[in-house]
Amino acid sequence: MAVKHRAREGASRDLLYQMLRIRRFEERCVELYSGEKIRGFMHLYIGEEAVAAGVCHALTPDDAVVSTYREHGHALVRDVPATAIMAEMYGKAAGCSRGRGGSMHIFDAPHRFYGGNAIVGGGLPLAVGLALADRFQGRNRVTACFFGDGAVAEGEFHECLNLAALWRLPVLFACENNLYAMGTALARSHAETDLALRAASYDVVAWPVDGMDVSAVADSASRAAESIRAGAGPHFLELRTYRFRAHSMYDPDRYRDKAEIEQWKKRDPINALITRMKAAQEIDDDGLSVLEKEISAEIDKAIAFAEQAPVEPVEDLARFVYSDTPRAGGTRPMGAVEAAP
Amino acid sequence: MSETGTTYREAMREAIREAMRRDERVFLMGEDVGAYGGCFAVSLGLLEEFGPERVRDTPLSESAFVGAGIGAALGGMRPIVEIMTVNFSLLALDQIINNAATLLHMSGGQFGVPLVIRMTTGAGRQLAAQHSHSLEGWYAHIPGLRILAPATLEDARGMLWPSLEDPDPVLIFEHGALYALSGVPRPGPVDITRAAIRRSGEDITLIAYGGTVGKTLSAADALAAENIEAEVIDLRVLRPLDDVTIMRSVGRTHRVLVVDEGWRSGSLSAEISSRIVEQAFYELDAPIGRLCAAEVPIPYARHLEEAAIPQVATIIAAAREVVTS
Amino acid sequence: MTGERWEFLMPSLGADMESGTVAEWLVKPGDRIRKGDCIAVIDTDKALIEAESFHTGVVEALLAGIGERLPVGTPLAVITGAAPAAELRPPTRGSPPVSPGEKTGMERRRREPSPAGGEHGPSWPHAPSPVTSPLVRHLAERHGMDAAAMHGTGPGGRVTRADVEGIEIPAKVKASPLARRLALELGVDLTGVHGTGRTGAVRADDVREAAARGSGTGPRAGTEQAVPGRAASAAGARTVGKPDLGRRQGLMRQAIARAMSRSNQEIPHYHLSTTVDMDTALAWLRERNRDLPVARRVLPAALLLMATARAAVEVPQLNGFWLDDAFVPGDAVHLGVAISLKGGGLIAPALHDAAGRDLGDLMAALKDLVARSRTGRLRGAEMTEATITVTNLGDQGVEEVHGVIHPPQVALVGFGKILERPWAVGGLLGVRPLVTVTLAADHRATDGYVGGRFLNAVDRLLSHPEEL
Amino acid sequence: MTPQHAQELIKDALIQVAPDADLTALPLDADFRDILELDSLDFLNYVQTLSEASGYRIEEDDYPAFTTVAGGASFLAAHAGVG
Repeated sequence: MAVKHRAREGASRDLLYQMLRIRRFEERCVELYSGEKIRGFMHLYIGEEAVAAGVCHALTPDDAVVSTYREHGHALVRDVPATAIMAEMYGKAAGCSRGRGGSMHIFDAPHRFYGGNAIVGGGLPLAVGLALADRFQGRNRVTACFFGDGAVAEGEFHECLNLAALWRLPVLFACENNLYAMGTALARSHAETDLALRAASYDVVAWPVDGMDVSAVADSASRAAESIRAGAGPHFLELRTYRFRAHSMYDPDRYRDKAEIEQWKKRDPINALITRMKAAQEIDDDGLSVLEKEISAEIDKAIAFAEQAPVEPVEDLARFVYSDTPRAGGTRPMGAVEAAP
Repeated sequence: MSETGTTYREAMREAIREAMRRDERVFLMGEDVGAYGGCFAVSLGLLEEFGPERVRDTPLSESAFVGAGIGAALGGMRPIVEIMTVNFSLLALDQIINNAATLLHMSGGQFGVPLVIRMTTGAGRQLAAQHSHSLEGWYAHIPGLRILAPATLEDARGMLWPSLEDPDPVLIFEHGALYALSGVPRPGPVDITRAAIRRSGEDITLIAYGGTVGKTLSAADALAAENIEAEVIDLRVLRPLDDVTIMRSVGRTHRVLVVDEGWRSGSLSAEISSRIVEQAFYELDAPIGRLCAAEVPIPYARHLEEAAIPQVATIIAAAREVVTS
Repeated sequence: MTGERWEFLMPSLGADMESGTVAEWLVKPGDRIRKGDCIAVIDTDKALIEAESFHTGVVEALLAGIGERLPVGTPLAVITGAAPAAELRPPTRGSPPVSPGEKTGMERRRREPSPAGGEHGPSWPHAPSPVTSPLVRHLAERHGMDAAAMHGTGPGGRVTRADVEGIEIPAKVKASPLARRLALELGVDLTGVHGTGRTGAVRADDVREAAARGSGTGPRAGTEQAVPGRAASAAGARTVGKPDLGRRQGLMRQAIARAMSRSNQEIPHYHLSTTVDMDTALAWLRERNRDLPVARRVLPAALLLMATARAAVEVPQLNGFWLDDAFVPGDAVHLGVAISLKGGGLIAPALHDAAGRDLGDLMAALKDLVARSRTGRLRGAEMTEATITVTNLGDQGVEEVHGVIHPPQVALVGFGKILERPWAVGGLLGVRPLVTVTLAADHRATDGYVGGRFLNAVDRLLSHPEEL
Repeated sequence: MTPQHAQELIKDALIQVAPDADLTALPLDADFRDILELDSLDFLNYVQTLSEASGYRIEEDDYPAFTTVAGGASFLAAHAGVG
């Protein structure tokens, strides 16, 4: 779908389309959560849409994405079907993770989407390993790894940046710096708040980007991806953004000043792009309404799908703890050496 | 491997070498596995044979390189990750438990993790509290992992390949005191599913694994001199436990002693005892005995360390007590 | 855009939220609101959270007052279709002007039972101790005792039936599990066996030795708490206020007590059990009952009786009597049906020729037998002619019955409660209705192989209910 | 049928199977099978009596509603004809 739009309307329209999809999808999620259709932890991306839309704009279908628990946006832009995502949030068997993951654990093998990881920083080593596998197998692909400013405080971040840089692995580290690790402001947990500078200390090419400007994000991500594909090793983008909603549905948002939120909302990446496109006469109200309708129909379809989808039978509770494929018996005689296949 | 015999260390090395020759997706990664030749010299010479890409030295970043092993497995490789010792694996617990053990399930069956992690475990070498843990029982608590404890030359040689063929993560715990074990391994297939009966007897079942198997066999020989014929089970696979072999043996002997170098509280020995009570209660003719490590951090001084972990003499005494109780 | 009407419901703001309180209204009736505007502050106990509207429109009414604790999903306000966007103005903050009339509406809603039940629900006049079963509570009342004040000997200090009835549980012989099992199988009385364990515990070899010497004081079942035996002690106590029936029951108890004592002394019991998947049987029964008049509905209990009767035809060695050191087979399957009497006591009259009846007939006979048992109108032959007895304690919640054989019969079949349990079918774990079937049989007449065949037959018959 | 009427029918039916019970002390929303010590045969008799008295055929699938006085009364009020 993304590709279709790009071909038809050009990059701006596609970026707008993707950001609006995320926004509208999540707005409906809030409603569904309030109505108890969706449960568990649910973290919304509203306000940060430019990051997912812009970074993924630079990726090809062969590239991999490793994400966090705030991953609806990444999954949608990477073309994981909205039906499968919604069904997953409903806990249904038709969900992309068969109802075992929920909002925080969207996985999708066909689109090389290696999951929402609910451990802060937990996805970074996976991205390094995926890139290592690509290196071993001679494939020129990028692994994009999303994580927040909170992850930069984790030891795994530092271990992984060093390892990726040491081995010159094709990883795009996309740090979504929304200024708060849950409720802890960046300056309250980091002595050095210039995150790009800290990444650069590992000999990783790194720079900060205005994460509220989708064109700037797309542009930086494209440059980074191109450089990674050319063999320049890992890159780090500090995408300075802001979430308009609370950390999760449980969060009373006591730690942020309302005025600060309002200030950031004036920089809403979707409004900003619409204003720019209207000025350039790339879109008008009718065009917008067409987009909105298309998106609304997609979400309606996803919800209808999730509503009617069957649940996983309890009989299958214990499936997928171990693989269903039969275990090899290991019956080859010791020391029998054969040529590698 | 020489014609006349081999060591546990050489058997393990041979297994890695064979796997790497057989399957180009296999590579070895860990701290000092390359230039140094492995902390316990298991990978000595492999760097020269396979080169630095496939015998890959890592920084001291357990979480990153264990996680990278998981990622590489997701990406189609068959990594062997060596963690120098079990104590260092604690720095990678997040990756092992939150990722390796859960990804298949969380992804609804989409992403298996065909990864092998090897590490040294156990006490007995005067390495003091931080290098003498037996934490394999902890890992055996985690659904999604397969936990192996090779105690013999055959298993050291034969368990790696089926582990690499396993579509799910396998942790192999090599007891540090076993590396110098030598002898001529018996040929034959090796599975990673069943416990093995290393000695038959009808008076008591002694259950052991890893570093305590040899001691337990010695104890069984001594007990035979007292007319107590002990059956010795080598668990081999700590998760999933082979209940069938255990219960059958208990059905024959009606008495059990579990020997475990881990601490008693909340241990693998506790799990085994519970299962026997659940599944073979009416076979029991005596309370189940357990011989575990003393509940202290393992001390350095030789006599203290010896007193802290199961020894041949204490196994004999504990078995005698079960038989006469 | 007019005409649409939405209810603004108490939102769920976290998986553990079941109810909330409106802490503050941010709008008042007549306010125009946009989708996404916050219209109320909800106190979730954990935090105050602003709740937003999912619709654009006008606030028609506020239904909930400040401080009202309401379950998730309760309507809090009514919003009607939106006016043109140009007319929208932001909501004003301030206290909600809830009129008395609206409050009345609120209170009416509150009186409806809340989904969680609980605090406002009516309470049982004798507030029970939470760990006491209703049965025990009632027994205690009859005995004039306060169960809540008693010291319980059950798990977790629970007051058990035995505590109320003052039954003494026999002191236990210290013996290993294997020794206990062997004693049962070999008919050795553990109380007479010298234990060689370090603390004097009887071990398997001690039992074998005792059996070889024949020094056991006589066969004795290891099931001291067999159900009929316990019920016997309850009999007298539970006949208060009914002297006639009570006297009759008292006599009946004496008879049963004699029979049970004799059984325990004479019969070397062996016990077998199996678990039967009742899924097919219950589904079949449900279908069958759907087409029948209510009066002819068949209970699962009747199906269990039928399966037992047919199994007894297949394995006749269990259907009959042990007389003068020999087994005498029954002329037909006269099923002794253990029936608990209202007010206490237990009786096991015969349901004649159970195997020769069809299911509907058997159900009718069962109803008749139970009714007559409970009104004391049994016939003499029914009291003596049972060839095998069935005790079904499922209705009392018992999961497994280890009964004592009614001599001179040689077998007693027990059914527990049909419970939903995890059960593997075709390699997959499912939840199925399961029943535990037990067999207590006389080792003089048969051995475990015969008993096993019998239980297998019961299992098979229950799997093919249409053939019953 | 009004809930009050239905409740009377239910109590009449209960008295048939538990003649000694003091129904005035019976909580309306508690499972009376435990309190009155009714077995499955008693319950079937109760259902039979109630079906006949109310003119509404109570199905086995409906049984859960009929384990409490209040549940049975509201069920009958909703399903049984005017009586």
